[in-house]
Amino acid sequence: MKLPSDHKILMPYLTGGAVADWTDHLRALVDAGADAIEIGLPFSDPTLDGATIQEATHAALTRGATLRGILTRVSEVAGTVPLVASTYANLVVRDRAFCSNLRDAGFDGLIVPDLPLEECAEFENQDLDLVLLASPATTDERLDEIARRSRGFVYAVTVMGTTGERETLAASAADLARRLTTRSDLPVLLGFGISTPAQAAQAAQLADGVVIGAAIMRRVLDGAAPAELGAYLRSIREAMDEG
Amino acid sequence: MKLPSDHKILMPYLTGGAVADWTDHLRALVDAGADAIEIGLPFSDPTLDGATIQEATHAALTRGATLRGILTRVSEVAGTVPLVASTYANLVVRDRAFCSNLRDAGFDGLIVPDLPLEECAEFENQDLDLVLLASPATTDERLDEIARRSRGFVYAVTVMGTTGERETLAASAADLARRLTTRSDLPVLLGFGISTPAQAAQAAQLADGVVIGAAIMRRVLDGAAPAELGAYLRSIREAMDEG
Amino acid sequence: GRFGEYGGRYVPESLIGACRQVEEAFRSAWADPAFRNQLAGLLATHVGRPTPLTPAVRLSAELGVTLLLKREDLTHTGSHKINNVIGQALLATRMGHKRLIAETGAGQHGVATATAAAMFGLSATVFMGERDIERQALNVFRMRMLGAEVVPVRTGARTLKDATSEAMRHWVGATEDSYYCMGSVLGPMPYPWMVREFQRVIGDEARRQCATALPAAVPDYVVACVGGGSNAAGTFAGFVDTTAKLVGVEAEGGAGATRGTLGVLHGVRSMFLQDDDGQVLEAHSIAAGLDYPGIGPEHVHLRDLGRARYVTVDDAEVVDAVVRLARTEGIVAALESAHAVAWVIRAAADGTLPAGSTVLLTLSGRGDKDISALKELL
Amino acid sequence: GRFGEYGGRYVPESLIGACRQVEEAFRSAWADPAFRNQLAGLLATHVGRPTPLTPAVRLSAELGVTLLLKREDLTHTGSHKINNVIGQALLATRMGHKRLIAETGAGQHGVATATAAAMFGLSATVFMGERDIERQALNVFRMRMLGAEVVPVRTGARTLKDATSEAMRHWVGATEDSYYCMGSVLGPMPYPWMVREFQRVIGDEARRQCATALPAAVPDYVVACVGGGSNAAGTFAGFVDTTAKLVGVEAEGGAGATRGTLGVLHGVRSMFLQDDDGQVLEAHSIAAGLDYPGIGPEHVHLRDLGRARYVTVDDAEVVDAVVRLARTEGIVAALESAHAVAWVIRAAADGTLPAGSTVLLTLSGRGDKDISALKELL
Repeated sequence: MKLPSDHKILMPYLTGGAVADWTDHLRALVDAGADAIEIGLPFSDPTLDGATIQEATHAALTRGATLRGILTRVSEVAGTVPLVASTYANLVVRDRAFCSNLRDAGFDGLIVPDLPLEECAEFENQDLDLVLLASPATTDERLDEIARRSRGFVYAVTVMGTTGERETLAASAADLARRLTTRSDLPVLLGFGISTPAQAAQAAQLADGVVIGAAIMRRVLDGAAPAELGAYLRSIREAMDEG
Repeated sequence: MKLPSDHKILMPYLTGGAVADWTDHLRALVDAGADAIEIGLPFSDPTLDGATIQEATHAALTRGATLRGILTRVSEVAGTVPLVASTYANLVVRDRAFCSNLRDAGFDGLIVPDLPLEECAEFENQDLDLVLLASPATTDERLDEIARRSRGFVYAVTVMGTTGERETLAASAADLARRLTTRSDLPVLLGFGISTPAQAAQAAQLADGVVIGAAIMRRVLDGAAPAELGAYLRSIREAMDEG
Repeated sequence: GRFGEYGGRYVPESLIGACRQVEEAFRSAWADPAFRNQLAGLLATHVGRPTPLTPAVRLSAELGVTLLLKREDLTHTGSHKINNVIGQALLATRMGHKRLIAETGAGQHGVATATAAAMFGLSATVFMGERDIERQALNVFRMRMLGAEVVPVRTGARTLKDATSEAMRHWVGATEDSYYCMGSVLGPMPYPWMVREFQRVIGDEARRQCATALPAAVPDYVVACVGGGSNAAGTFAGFVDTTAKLVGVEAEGGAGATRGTLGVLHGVRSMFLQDDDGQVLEAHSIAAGLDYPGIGPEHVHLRDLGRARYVTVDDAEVVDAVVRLARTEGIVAALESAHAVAWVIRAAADGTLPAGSTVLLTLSGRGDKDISALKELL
Repeated sequence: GRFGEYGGRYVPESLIGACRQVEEAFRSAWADPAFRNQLAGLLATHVGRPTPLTPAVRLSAELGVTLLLKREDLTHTGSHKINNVIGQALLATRMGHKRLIAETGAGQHGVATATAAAMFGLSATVFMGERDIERQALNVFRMRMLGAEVVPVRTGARTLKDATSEAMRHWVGATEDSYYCMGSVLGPMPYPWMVREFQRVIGDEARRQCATALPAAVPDYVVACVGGGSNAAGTFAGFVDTTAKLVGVEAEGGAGATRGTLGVLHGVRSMFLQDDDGQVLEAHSIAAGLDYPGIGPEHVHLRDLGRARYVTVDDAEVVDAVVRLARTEGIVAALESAHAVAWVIRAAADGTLPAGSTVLLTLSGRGDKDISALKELL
């Protein structure tokens, strides 16, 4: 996938199907300056997600969201910015056509948090970029391997924990970002726990960009209109661009 | 004790203290032709008694009947016919003065159903006649010993069971009576399960007399007046005397 | 048929023959290597014997003594009761009986009896006070699931003492085909002796295990809880000829040895809680298995001889002991067994148990049955 | 790290290091005779191993087969779960951890974990679905009495699957000082392999015991119930290199091997009950311990190899089996274990088990925990 190299990358996250008008939210995020969108494909047992994205996932499944339905909606909005699917290994492993279906719907990349280096070989070299994740506990040796094998970008998980908003940017973020940016030719995006413009600006200094997930979904679940969500993302965008 | 030898012996039973006017019942029984009276001294755990005498015992203890109180009442009525105490081994074993206290109150004999041959030695040769019991399962050899060591009379338990009214006189009664009367110089009284005049007459044919317990106490517990109880015993007396 | 001046056979003449038959059958069986082997085999394959000797490492360190636990809680059905019941059921089978009669309080002996009856294809009739039936509905259901008939007893306080009386009454009329399976070292001879012999497997095993586990081979103290006293009797039997000090721990409200006076109940001359008029009192203990107003005659004899001592602990100490043992050793003991633990904790604290003492404690049963009660209490 | 194409380590990058450390520590410990001896000692002194092999004489006669029961119900805490937990707690101690994290459904693994934590002086945090907490209040109390913290899980259906997810989430943030103590042959490598190794003591003992108990030394059939499948895995491990036919019995409503499809859950690639969209379903079984929608990866591999077969029984057959075993053998089995019994009863009746077959059946746990439920059902 093609991510901009002239400015810090902002990748907001949306859970597919969590609310009825989620593609309106998606468009609003693009309009507000998103460089790419991460779209969560709901899975019944989201073991790396904190309370907010669990709730969004549960809402989506309760609303009857299906992979097929989400792909159809995605195909209607694809083409403006890169789209990255994120989901759990179960959906990927059980269906040989999974990646090609995603590509056909307009996705450019795929994030699978429970598909580490050891298990990802069979899903590499697809038309879809398989984005690998790194964590603060990842050894340098593994970081080398992750940097080498990831496609599109590297997702740097800032904390030893699940997704979700946190008061401050984890101290571990800086160390991981430093270790990773020196190793990777791909952009390094920091995610997990980034919710305020200040945190986003701080994180953007450390790496090539940020992912904002729970903070977005908290607002969506609380009923934020697309315009409202766009305003929030714009505040992040501005803080990052100001540095 | 002196029991009559010119007619069949009738020994009714009363639980001491089961009702307030129990000594009135006792006098009525004497007046109605009792040759001796068995007086139950209540014990908390009457393991050889059926439902009726258990109930009478419970009633006596609930009313606050005590050994001392019963002995006092007995001493007021003693002297007309022989009085035989019956109770359980616990009361006898725990109190060295037990037998002499009973004798002083006017008792002539003592029945302790859970004090068999093996255990009775220490309570023999008192001023009080220790009456031994025999049962249908007792071997001939034991019957010899029981006949030899019992005092006053021998209590022949007609059934393998507890005290209480029964429809018919147990078949085992005849065999036991036969085996016992041929061995004993003392009177043999049949007890357990005898309640109707016909049963009493039948039993009296087999031995030297009968004990009537539960049938009496059923009437007492049901509120029979002394006169009513006397009338019942008289019907027994008459049936026995007619043979 | 005596332990000193205690014991005996204070039963109605109607039961003399049956008691004699049991005694003769037991004497013959106990002298018969085939019976002993068969019983030992069943205890191994069906009960889980030998039970382990568990060093209570963390609690020992806290108390400053070496505490070894004889784990009767790990037997099939969860308490030492099964040792005795399997022995008696095997004896009943040898005698040609088709039915077991038993009394039960909280239901442990009843469940054990129902279990043994199922194993041997016998029927079982268990007498249980109506009040206990209400309080222990799950054990009643368990007995019935095992195929036993549970007969409610509605006399007296409708608890264990009354159930025992009613079971004996029933036996009087059923000696032909039924075997009375007494649950503790109580009742007429040969029961107190026979039950002790069936339970001595606890003490014999522990003796051998201590010989390996302790440098001195024999512990300084041997401690067990005492209701009727069967687990203690079985344990003490293994150590009575050693230098070990024997301690039986009674419940404050069911302390036959400590608070009882001479009497006769359910066929045996021993010590019983009774009032001044000789009426036997109800026992009251948090532990249903200690809720009996008397104690086995051999215990009174051992006390009189000075060979064993008997002490009491109160309900609050017992609950504390359950929690402390759970937290330090991961063992939830039966409330009965926790009496012994409570005494060791107290005795270690007040110096009655000198620092460094070695203590064998029989953990007679597991606490699963008490969890609801503890939940109310804690 | 694979059983054929199943197994693996499908965990977030954050847990890779912790999983590797567990694997390295386990490999080193398992190769260390001192660790093996210490574990064997603890299993003997604290768990009650070896557990007996009980010939089910009366039921065998009725069924026309020779049925031997491996009695894991007689272990401390009442099920095979303790074998694994003691092993993992010892490993955690060796690794220097101070805390155990565990998931639990009905509470059996939670109680076992709390027990082991108390033994080793570790703290324990047990995740349990809020719905299970309500249904299993006594086990919750028991864990707390043993000193464990029980954390209610309010996500999803609020049962075992959700508790497992939440425990893994918690572990992500606590890998420094905490050890994840998985309860079955599930989860990322090394867990399915390690838990099987800790449970193989069942099979190894049974193999030796069968050599004595059976003329042919090896049974014709080896049968065990399967939820995640740890008791079956441990049992099969002892017989996989013999001629014995291996049979895993699943609950009709929790049949991962029989009804599942390929997937990944909680770190492992195996078979899971899921809908057409790949959403994992809730399992439904009368036996809480089989209430998991997946099965251990080794079982799927054994099935694919044709070395083991997996069958199902329904709830009604299970209840009948509990009663039948109770009436004939005096053993009240856990509902989980009764699945295996139910299959043997059915298979003997319909000829699947030829007359005269010898059958080893692992009775994984005791039914005490199920008595209330059975009382409602019967």
